[in-house]
Amino acid sequence: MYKIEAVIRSNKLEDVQEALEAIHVSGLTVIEVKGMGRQKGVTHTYRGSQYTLSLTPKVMLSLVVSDDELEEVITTIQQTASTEEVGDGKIFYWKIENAVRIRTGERGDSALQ
Amino acid sequence: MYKIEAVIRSNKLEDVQEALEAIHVSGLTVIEVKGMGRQKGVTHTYRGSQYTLSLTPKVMLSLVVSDDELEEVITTIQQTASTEEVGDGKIFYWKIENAVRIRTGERGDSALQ
Amino acid sequence: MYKIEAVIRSNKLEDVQEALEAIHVSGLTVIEVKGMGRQKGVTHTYRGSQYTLSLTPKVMLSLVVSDDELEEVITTIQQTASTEEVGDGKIFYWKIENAVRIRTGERGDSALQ
Amino acid sequence: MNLSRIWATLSLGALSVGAFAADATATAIDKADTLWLIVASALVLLMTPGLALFYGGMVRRKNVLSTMMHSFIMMGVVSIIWLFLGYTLAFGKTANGFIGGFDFLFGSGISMKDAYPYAPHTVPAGAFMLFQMMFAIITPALISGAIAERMKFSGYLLFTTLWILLVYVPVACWVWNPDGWLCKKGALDFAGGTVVHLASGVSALVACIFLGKRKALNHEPILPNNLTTTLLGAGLLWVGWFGFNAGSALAVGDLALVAFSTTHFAAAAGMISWLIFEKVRYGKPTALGAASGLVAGLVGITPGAGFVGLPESVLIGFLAGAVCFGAVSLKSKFGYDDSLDVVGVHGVGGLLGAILTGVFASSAVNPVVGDVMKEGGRSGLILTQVMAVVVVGIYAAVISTIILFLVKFTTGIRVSKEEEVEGLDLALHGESGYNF
Amino acid sequence: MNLSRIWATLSLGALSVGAFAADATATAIDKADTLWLIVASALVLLMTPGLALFYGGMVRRKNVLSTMMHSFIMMGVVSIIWLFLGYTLAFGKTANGFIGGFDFLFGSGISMKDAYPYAPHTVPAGAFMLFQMMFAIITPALISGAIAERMKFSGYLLFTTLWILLVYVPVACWVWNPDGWLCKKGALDFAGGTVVHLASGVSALVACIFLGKRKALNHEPILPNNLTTTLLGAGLLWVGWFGFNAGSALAVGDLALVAFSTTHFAAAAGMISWLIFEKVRYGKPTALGAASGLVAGLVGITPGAGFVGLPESVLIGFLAGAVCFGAVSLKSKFGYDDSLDVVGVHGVGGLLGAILTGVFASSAVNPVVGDVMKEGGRSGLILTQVMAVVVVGIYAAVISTIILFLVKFTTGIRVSKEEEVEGLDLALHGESGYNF
Amino acid sequence: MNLSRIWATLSLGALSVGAFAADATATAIDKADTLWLIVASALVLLMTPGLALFYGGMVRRKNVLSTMMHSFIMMGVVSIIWLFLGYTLAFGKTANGFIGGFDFLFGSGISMKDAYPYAPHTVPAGAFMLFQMMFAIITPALISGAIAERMKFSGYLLFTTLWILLVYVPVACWVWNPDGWLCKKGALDFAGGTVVHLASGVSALVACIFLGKRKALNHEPILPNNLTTTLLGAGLLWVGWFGFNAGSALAVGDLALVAFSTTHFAAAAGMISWLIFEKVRYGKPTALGAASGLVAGLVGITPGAGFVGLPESVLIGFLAGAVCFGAVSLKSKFGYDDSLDVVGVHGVGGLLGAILTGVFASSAVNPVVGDVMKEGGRSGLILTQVMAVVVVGIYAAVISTIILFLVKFTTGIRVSKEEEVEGLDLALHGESGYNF
Ligand SMILES: Nc1ncnc2c1ncn2[C@@H]1O[C@H](COP(=O)(O)OP(=O)(O)O)[C@@H](O)[C@H]1O
Ligand SMILES: Nc1ncnc2c1ncn2[C@@H]1O[C@H](COP(=O)(O)OP(=O)(O)O)[C@@H](O)[C@H]1O
Ligand SMILES: Nc1ncnc2c1ncn2[C@@H]1O[C@H](COP(=O)(O)OP(=O)(O)O)[C@@H](O)[C@H]1O
Repeated sequence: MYKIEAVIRSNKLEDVQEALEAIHVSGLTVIEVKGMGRQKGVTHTYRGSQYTLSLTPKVMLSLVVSDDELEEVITTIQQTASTEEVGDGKIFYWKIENAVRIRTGERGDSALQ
Repeated sequence: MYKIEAVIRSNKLEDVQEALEAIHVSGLTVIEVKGMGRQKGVTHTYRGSQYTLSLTPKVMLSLVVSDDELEEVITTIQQTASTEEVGDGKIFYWKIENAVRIRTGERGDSALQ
Repeated sequence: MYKIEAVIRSNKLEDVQEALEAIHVSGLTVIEVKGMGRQKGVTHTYRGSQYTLSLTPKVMLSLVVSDDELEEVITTIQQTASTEEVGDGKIFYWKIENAVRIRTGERGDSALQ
Repeated sequence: MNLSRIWATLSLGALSVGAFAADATATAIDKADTLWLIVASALVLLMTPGLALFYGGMVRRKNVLSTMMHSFIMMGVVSIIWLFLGYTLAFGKTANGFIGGFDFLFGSGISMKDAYPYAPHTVPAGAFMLFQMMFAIITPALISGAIAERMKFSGYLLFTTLWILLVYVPVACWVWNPDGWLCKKGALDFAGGTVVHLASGVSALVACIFLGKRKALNHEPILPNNLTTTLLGAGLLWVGWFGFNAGSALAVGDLALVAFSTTHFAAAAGMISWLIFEKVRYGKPTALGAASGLVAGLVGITPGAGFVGLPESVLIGFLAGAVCFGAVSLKSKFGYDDSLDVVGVHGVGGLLGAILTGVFASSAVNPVVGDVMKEGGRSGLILTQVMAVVVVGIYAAVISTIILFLVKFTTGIRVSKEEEVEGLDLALHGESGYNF
Repeated sequence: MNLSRIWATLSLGALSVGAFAADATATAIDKADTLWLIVASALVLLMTPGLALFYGGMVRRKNVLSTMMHSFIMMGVVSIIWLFLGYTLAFGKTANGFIGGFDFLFGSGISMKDAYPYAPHTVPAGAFMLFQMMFAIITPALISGAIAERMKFSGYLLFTTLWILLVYVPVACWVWNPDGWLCKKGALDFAGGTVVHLASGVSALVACIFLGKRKALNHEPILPNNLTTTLLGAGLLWVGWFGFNAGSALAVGDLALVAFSTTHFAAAAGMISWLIFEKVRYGKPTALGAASGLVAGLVGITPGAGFVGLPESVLIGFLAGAVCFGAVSLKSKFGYDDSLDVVGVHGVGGLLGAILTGVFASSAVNPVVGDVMKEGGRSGLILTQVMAVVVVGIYAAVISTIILFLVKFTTGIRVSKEEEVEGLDLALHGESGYNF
Repeated sequence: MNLSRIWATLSLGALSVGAFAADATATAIDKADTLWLIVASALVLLMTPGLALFYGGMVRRKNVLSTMMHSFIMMGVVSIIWLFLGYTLAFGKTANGFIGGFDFLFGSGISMKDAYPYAPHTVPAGAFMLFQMMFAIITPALISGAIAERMKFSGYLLFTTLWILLVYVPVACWVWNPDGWLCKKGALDFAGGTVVHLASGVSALVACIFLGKRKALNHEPILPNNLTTTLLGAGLLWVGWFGFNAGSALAVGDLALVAFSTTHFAAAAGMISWLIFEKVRYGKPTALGAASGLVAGLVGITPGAGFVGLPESVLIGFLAGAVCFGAVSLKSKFGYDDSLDVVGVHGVGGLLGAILTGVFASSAVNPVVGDVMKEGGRSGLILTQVMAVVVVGIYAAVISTIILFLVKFTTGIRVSKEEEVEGLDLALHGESGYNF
């Protein structure tokens, strides 16, 4: 079982969601975040001054998948979210110990379905 | 040392917090998230149209516990947060390497107390 | 490759960001969270009543670094974010499997640069 | 309250002071007075969106729209009821002093050129009807604060429709119809301390007890979603209240100016007093306290706005701020869940104001006061004020209870537990206030 | 529309009714009337920030400021154009009835003491110029709702500048200049159903088709960022509309009162009607529906505000709410992207209102109606109304199209795809509405 | 400024033009004028909540309520001070022209029927007192923008209380009391360029230097929390300013219309000018720029509103927009932390407006200008204007400094570092603006 955390552009969320649904990913959690990276920030004009905010709004997807789904999910996210411009974001993933479905208490891969 | 991430219903937050305090969980971080899963989304009416938003507001608890607390914490969350309706959420957990208390710099289980 | 999650005081964000840039951390994701711990919450007055909210606004930094950066990054965050008052927050870290740069699809340490 | 006398005094008084246009005879229409009533009507209408904001900012995010709807929808529903039925029942010729006749049924017979036939006004009847309508709109909206965050929208519509016809309209007839029985008793109520604030405050108490507490109360913190909205609402209420109170003089002149001034100073004093008590009691003066205090001051001065002097208005405002603060603080002791403190502010403030009007009303300010004190003197006046308050209070409480039962067994009155948890905005209206 | 006749009637009528000051001769300046126009001008100006809020709340968070700017900037740009050029072209002496002369060029010759020279007003010409200016400000701002979330700011400035001079000013001349050709035909338009709402609604249709759809449409949910803002805007629009419609009587008197009343009742009925149809069609009455319905009612009554009776105004408001609700619901069928439903509300509402004015106008309410029906009777009046609507509609459509082409090939008209995705606030104005 | 002369001219002038009611003798109360002052007072009061929103939107989220409280609390505190003490010290009979006597102490002797005794007004003294009070309320609130986000609430209360009594009231006496020494010198200030904007702007400069910079300045971005609130505030300020400037004519007539018009056109031009310079300098015209520019235009026209022609008002507005934009942009060069640019907008705008009034005032617009130029001509007038500005500026600066020291050593003046970091809303008021 793997946890995937993907930071993507906010406006790619709909596309990625659709692409994931197409490969039958059943669950997903979305977090609004701000990212700093190579992409340069947005400039705000405020009366006499201009501020460049180093942090850009992004969306983080957090999802847990079974071992055999991992590669497909990562590739799907990567390909759908890419615009080939700086600031597309990153995907991180790692093995986790287990998942529990709160409703039923069941654990393991079946908790994900 | 384990990291637990639990996605629960927003309105269960108070109850879960209380239940965790009752078993002496000393720290906890809460994140507002939106979740997609089996639960069907909310329908918004907007003049001539209706949109069903696939994402439902949820709350994610992120907490790190020592190895021996793990099971009790998971059970507590699962039982308190369950309504037995679709959309109750999931708990994920995995082993982590270490924790540091910023105030003092101390590491290990004692950083959690 | 390590994932670091640091919960810090909101008003320390700028300082920590600068300190991390100074040691050439190239990327970083920031999440607004609320934390419960030893620090006592804020009291809100609302007409005839007073509520003490157990949750205090905090900022969570989420960043992935290569193995050899780990210690320097942790020390930097810990030292910059510390005020030596209760409520400074925690740093958690764990080994992760891999990182993918969405723009290019490349993986491994080079995806982080 | 004895508006007929006030009006007579006003127009006659104008002759004697000589400061104002001397060509006004008792029933001649005056353009400046007419314009004032037009403008005042617009100002009073503005109070309803103001109230929507005032209340809307105080509820939780998930209920902000449903709360604002409670006020906005009154601008629709009550207006139509008023035109077709309410106005005639309140201000039509009344034989018994309890309910008006049908002379203005469906809006017929309301002249846009000539004055209201049963009182010596200097404004066209149409202007009077409009001005009175704005009061009828905001009064049930005031009640909505008590039942916010848990009442069914259909139930609210049924409740307010019946309430306007069975509570507001009769009480307005008693007090403001020149032949109303309370009007003839010589009770003083310049701009609606009894009709508007007391009636709504008492009904609010009954309604929130009937509905029961919000599930979240005493369980999770219930914090206002947007206090900037509440402050804006309070600002609009203050400005609109000039129309409410000074407009109730129904003419441009010294009484309008007195009412404008007393309104202003009572609001100012109410704000300061609430903040002082809050600072002493809880350690910090709050923005919501400032907003609440100014509204308390405005409520408190409403019945006496055209009867008391300026220094007295400061005192009334100050007392209203203090007493309403106390009432609101004691709420939890009594155990009812009056979401936005309609009882503590409008009920208690209206009651206090009506009685203080008896205490401070001065014939130097308004000759009518001399008239009503001719028989019983000061203590007689105070007794009359108490009597009016008690009668209206009991009537409003009884009828509201009956209506609430009726609503309960027809449309239903309270949302389901799930709807309450989800929030009324999504559950009842399919929207959320903010999509940030 | 035949304001010259209305005005004549008004001032003469005032003599006959006797209810109002009898010393008014046809062209004497009246202080109460002047004051009413001052106050009404302030009220109409308030509508533009009201519109900014109404529209601003409905777009997505990232476009809230750019949308509000569309309204605010008109208070700057149109005011200056109006003073220097627009007013004279609309209300200067016109030989042919199509465009005014240069007698008031650069604001010269507009007296602050004497009346507008070409009509028997009782207010100084300066007051008339100001009041008319407030209409000119809000009209192009209405259009902005159709092109929200994707138009270049420079393109918008060029478009509105040309539109005011080439569409609004000529149409205002035809309809409101006492020698305008449509004015002489005897078409009725009390406060701008044709000039304001129809002209802007039709131009909005053309503009949103010309611009094309927003990228996000039918792809991701487009939800209003802040409906409390929209409700506040609707509340301010309602209050300001009293100035718009009742102010159009240009005097304090029965017509102002009629217009005030019909405006109010139509808004009330429009709100209720929209909510009923929404409830039936989608299951839930929404807060946005309440706001939209009341605006529809206000739009619908605008042309007839001073010509119809009170019960008729309820009917007009009800029909406007229903028909505009229908029009908005059908929008997706036609496939144009009118972001905030300017076509469905202002275009359709203005059209409907103009025709219903023909149907319900009554000489009992306003003697002018008798005059215009002398020749062709009721059906003749309705035909005239249809004719006016068709002519203005076609003219606005044609000229708007030409202007849009011109804008496209000079400043450019639509933001880039990246700017649309980023949001116009940051892309065009370097700001974001909220930094919470 | 020479209001006594203006008033005389007004009422006499009315006789000569003949356009207005000819039965007005110098001291007869006029109902339309009285009504205008009532309405104008309500409009000016509306500016204070408007300012609360304008300022409140610009600070960071954590200080929104404390900033709004700075304005709201003035509606309480200043009102009471004004009634009991301020009014008599400003407008009581003055022997020396520096400070008024005690004839109106505790509100006594202010008639609601007869005019202010020392000037030929056509409105009751009570109306004049109320109208003047609204100016006294907003003036210290203007200062609060400079010290936002770091001043103690208790310190603010003490500061403003002393400031009203020691700065505002004397300056108002000099300039607006018919026997004030500056009034007699013949300086022109129609609606408060010197008394309101310059005095508050200079005091704001002193106060923000005294307080020191916000910790966050130059360290982290300080972005406005809600610009839709700021825009709404700017809209309300525009509308309210009609009452402020046109109300200062104290009568319905040509001067009120001139002031209404010049106010409007200056606001329009100020908005456009600020946006042009912003576009040129920073590449993007902003919504905050539009709001700031319109306020700059309003400030700039205030002293000259009833003295200059319409085209001149456009020029004044344009210059005010440009110069204030420049002043605000240069702020960082001077190193003081004027949080919301009170100095750059009100100080500089008030100064500029006062001098431009000297340059553009025209006896064709207002005969008073002929009077004051009789001796020294145009250059004499300009010198008088400069003198008035310098005297008031120095006086305000000196007394404000003394008050600030006093505050520092009693209540304390600045919040602790922790409170500043936490935000003043929670630290001082125990609330947060938004709980979304
Ligand atoms: N090392 C990292 N740890 C966590 N998040 C990162 C890291 N590097 C980048 N990010 C996230 O990814 C986003 C995009 O990164 P950026 O360097 O701007 O573009 P790209 O990935 O295309 O090179 C950042 O805004 C940040 O949220
Ligand atoms: N695989 C997953 N990875 C991450 N989060 C998930 C996953 N599956 C579900 N979730 C989260 O759990 C929430 C509840 O899941 P859902 O399938 O609706 O109900 P249930 O868990 O009761 O079957 C979702 O809204 C989502 O936030
Ligand atoms: N076990 C934990 N798991 C997750 N987050 C924690 C944990 N303990 C503390 N935190 C986070 O760290 C913050 C600071 O912790 P607190 O106990 O108040 O202070 P300190 O770390 O200085 O002792 C909390 O508000 C919470 O967000």
